[in-house]
Amino acid sequence: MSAGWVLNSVLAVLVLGVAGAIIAVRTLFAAVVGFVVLGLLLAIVWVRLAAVDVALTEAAIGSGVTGAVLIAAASRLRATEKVSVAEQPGPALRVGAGILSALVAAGLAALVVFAADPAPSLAPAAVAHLVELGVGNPVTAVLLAYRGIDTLLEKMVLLLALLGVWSLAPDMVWGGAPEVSAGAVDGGALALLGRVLPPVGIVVGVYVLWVGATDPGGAFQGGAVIASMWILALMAGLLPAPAIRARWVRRALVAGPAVFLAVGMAGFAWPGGFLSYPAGYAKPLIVAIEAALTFSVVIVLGLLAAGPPHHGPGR
Amino acid sequence: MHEFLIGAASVVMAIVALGLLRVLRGPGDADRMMAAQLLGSGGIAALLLVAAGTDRPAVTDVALVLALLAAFASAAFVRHAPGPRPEDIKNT
Amino acid sequence: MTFGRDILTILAVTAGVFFFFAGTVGLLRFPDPLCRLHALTKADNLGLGLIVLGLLPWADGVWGGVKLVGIWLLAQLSGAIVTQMIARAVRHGGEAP
Amino acid sequence: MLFGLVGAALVGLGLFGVVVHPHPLRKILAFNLLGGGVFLLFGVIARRGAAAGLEGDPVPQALVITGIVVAFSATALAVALVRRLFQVMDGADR
Repeated sequence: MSAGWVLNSVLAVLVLGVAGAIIAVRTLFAAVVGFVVLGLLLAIVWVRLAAVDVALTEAAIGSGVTGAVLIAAASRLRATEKVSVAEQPGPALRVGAGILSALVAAGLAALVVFAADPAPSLAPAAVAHLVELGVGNPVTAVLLAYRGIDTLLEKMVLLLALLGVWSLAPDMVWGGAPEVSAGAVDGGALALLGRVLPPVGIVVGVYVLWVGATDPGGAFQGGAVIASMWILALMAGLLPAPAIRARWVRRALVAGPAVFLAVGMAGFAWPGGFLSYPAGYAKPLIVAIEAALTFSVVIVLGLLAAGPPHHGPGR
Repeated sequence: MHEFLIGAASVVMAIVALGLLRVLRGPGDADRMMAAQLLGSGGIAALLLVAAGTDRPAVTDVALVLALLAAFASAAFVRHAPGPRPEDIKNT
Repeated sequence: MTFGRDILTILAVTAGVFFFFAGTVGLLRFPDPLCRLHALTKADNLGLGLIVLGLLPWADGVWGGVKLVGIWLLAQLSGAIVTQMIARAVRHGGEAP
Repeated sequence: MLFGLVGAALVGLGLFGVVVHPHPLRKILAFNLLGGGVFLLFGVIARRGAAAGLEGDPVPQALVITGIVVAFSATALAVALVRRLFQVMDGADR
């Protein structure tokens, strides 16, 4: 166990160091790179916490897609960095914020140190019905069976966020396409990456979705992997960014939640309750919902990363 | 043997973490991306070592996803790297 | 047989760790971005490759071994392309050493 | 337990950053740091809840997965807002 303890300590020191650097470093871009690095470190921490499902999510969404969005934003906002240096807070605010933050952190640390013993756990309850559901991965069971409504609402949050992003476009470009590609200025290396990686990535994404029923993986992780491949192809200019008023975009966005809702509503008629699965059909239904969700997740995540429309539909 | 593999994972992480000093020092953003790229490979190596060292093959999938997406952040960086771009001049 | 397997793993993994070390030292000590990039590629190629080699005997069946090699190839491919992209960015961005 | 303390420290650092940094993008970063700390606390709670042959309580783990996805959507929205904000401010200056 000692080697494991060493690894955990190295990881803990690294996470704290990188987090401190993100807050303390002066240039915006260094902070963003630090954030991408932190996502990678946290993915390893999640593995050490025996939460491989979460590690996959963190690697795909927390580090990968979020990192790309933030790097793009940091590069675009480079010019704004100096403007805000003038608004640096005074020493009084710094000290106050420091004391407040230290108090909050100390309180949480106390919670960790003096946690309830024995620890409360819903694990036995989660395992109890796995055989009936036919799903081997307890986290997938929680996401899509026990707490299916949370996952449904999460999809709605994603859609609302996308609507919010779209609403930020100036009126004249409403319905147009976001701007992602820059044309082939880099001499083709990006285009090569955009050609070679997506086929591999899509296979990996579908694999992650498929093993989600029994092993760590699932709709959001697989969807995020495929979405990043789509964004990569968009960045390389190999695919045109879709106009947000395109009918297929709208249909793809609602497909996942629609299937989820339809199954949920059907639950009223047959097993007798919203989002309850008829006995014996739980696994096929869960896999069907996951497949539909993955499809919508790809489109939502991709469009969220692409940002608001940039030029009008006419052009 | 398991102890050795986990220990090796710790050493790899500690070593590539030193490279993170480049993120702080720069000087250029390209140097920062290089450090992140090195930490990416180190992280993949550490995850593979942990997967073998704890007999948890599913961890390999995390390394697979990381390997796939390692290029992604760098691509976003290159796409927006500073330098004269006709469309940048037009937009800003 | 087990003994030979362990020796191979220990040797390969140790060598891999060494290349990561060399890569980091290069990244920290070399004078200009292109040299540093050169150091980085050594760690990427050989460090990860040797560690994968050392882990192959422990792989979870043939499929597990294929996955390990696949991860290495993937890292190779994207590493090579990304390195070239960063090099171009260094040249065009005019970031003087 | 060790990672629980790290999580608590991340929350503190993130909170400090949200208050102190003037640049909105830095605030977004700090807020994500805060969120990451909360997720870690959940992870430690899940690990402590190991039972019934599982190495962790799947319910908090599932909550964290949902949380990471929601955090991403919030971040994307916030980034779009900040970019639009600077566009509008640029326009007003000229």
